[in-house]
Amino acid sequence: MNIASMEAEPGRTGDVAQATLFAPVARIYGEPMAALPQDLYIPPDALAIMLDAFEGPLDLLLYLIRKANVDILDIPMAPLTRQYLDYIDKMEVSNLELAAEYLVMAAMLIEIKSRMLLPRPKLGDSDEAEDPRAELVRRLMEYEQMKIAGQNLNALPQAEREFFWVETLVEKSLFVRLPEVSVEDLKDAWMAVVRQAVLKRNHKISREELSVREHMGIILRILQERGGFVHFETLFDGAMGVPGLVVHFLAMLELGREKLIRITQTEAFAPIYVNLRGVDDLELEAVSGVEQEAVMDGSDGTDSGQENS
Amino acid sequence: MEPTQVKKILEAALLAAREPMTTHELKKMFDEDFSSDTLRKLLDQLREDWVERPVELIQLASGWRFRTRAEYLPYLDRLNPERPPKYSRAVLETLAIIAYRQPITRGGIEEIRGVAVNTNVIKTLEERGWIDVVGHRDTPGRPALFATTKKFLDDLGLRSVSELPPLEQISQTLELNDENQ
Amino acid sequence: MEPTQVKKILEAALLAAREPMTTHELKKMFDEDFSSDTLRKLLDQLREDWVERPVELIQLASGWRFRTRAEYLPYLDRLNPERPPKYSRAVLETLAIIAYRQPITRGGIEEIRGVAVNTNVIKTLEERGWIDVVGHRDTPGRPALFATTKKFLDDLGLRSVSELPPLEQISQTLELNDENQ
Repeated sequence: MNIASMEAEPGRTGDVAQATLFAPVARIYGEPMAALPQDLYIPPDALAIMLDAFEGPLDLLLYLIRKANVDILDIPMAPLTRQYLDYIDKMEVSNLELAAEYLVMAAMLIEIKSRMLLPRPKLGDSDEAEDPRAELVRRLMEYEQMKIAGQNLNALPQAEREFFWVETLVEKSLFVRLPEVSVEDLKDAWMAVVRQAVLKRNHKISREELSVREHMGIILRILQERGGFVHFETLFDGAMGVPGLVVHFLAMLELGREKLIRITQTEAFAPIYVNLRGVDDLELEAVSGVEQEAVMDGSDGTDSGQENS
Repeated sequence: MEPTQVKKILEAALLAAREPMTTHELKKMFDEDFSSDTLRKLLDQLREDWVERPVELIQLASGWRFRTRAEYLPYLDRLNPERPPKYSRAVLETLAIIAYRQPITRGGIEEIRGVAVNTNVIKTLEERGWIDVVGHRDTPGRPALFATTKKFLDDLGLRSVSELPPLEQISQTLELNDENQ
Repeated sequence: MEPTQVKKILEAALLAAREPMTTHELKKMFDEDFSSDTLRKLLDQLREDWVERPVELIQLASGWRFRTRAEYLPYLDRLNPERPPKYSRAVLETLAIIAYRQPITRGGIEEIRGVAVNTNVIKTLEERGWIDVVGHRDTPGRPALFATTKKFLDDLGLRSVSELPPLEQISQTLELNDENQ
């Protein structure tokens, strides 16, 4: 097969394929140019577009070779070089700025062509002689491989082109992050309080069983929930165990001492009732002026030891 | 087109949208000329379909959008943790005093801290569900008695108040610190 | 925590994610210490759950992410009349050379293409976040070595470079002609 004989007639199907390879389509003198011109006369305007169409000398060479449908491993150097140089000449005549690579390639083609005419030196011991075209063929094949790879990559589904990422709205304001407090923080805060109190020296920091304090809260909560007078016994739960019961009892006494509850027993061995000291008491006081209450309320709250026991 | 198919297209568009979408915009996807009413009905159905899911379809002023449900935000928050907010010293000290001296009145807290307790401090702790009023002291004004709640214990990982660092230990640490000074 | 609840949290996070998420990241949301295997299984189940839906959960180079299914593109396309820019042949060839021959210097790319590589070509790919400099060749001038990024793989829906379309064996004569005849 000879490139010179491959000056293809217009309308060949291969050109359609070429056209898709060499988009964009241009208009020259009002005529659409869907493919590269078949003959070697190319209008200067078209030449400029052609130069854009090719990605370099390798691309141009590949075009010539593939258009001629010749075996890339057995490139007919003479016609290929002639055609390539014709293109280059046309470009130069038109004063188009030609990338230096095109000229380098022209020199390379001429060199290969001339070496083809000379007897080839043997490679080492083998009978095979080095083909002057070998390097060019390797480069052409590698380039073509990458050219096709680029097209294949472009064919892959691409984000924001063939598919879109899902991204639902996250409204931060819907979630208020609450401060975290650790036991350590509490301890530090308490120490700061105590330190300050120590500095002021007007406070006695007693070493008190915390559990008594907790049980004071528990008792108050129960009394509040049930309301009114509550049987003393029902405030104790056997499940608390002996230490629990003792703490609970101490809490009850402490509540009495702090005048937060009232513990009453009308006579010996009669049921003991516990109730919150609250509004009712105040009302009661107002009506009947219970003496004891008045006395106790008037007291300074220090250990009197005489309160309801 | 089948309503199910229309709904799927709406779903795809809304899930991928970076901004809320108006019914006017959504209509552009279809050749058929849906009335805004029809579209609106389909969007309502779509919202129903998503009721059990972790994101919800909501209608905002500027259109429709899928939004992550609030209850999943705490998990998402862990992906890009911001520095957690902190309670002020006043809040922490008040909390400590209530924890260690419960039940206690506001006056009691003020006595220990030596300064007045801002109402907001108490409110903050009450709203957090960490303290509540367990009774009233039988003194003039009947001041409320505050105590820590079960939620407080749960949130701090305690089974009971007695699991708080014992005061004795604190006092010792304090004495030690004082000696070192 | 119930697996259904775990899956819902994963779903919420993945639907809201701005980037693909690794199992390592997803784990951060839970107090429980799931093995990567357990998580992986739940993610596979989640993917199954979404099979009939207009969006799909896929595994990419840098993790898991939801994306719209290809069949909804024609509809979604009508929402964005601005088509994303088409890359020139120079950009595509350069990208292919970097993808298949990475890491490679600009000189290496120029050798294969037979022409100088325009700075804009490299810039276009860098700005898309598809390539970056991974080192320098220890030769005079210490030229930069380019490689493709995870984002490149993510944006093409790939898990690794090995999932790139295999390079074609170059035929001795043009097959394109054969196909058209």
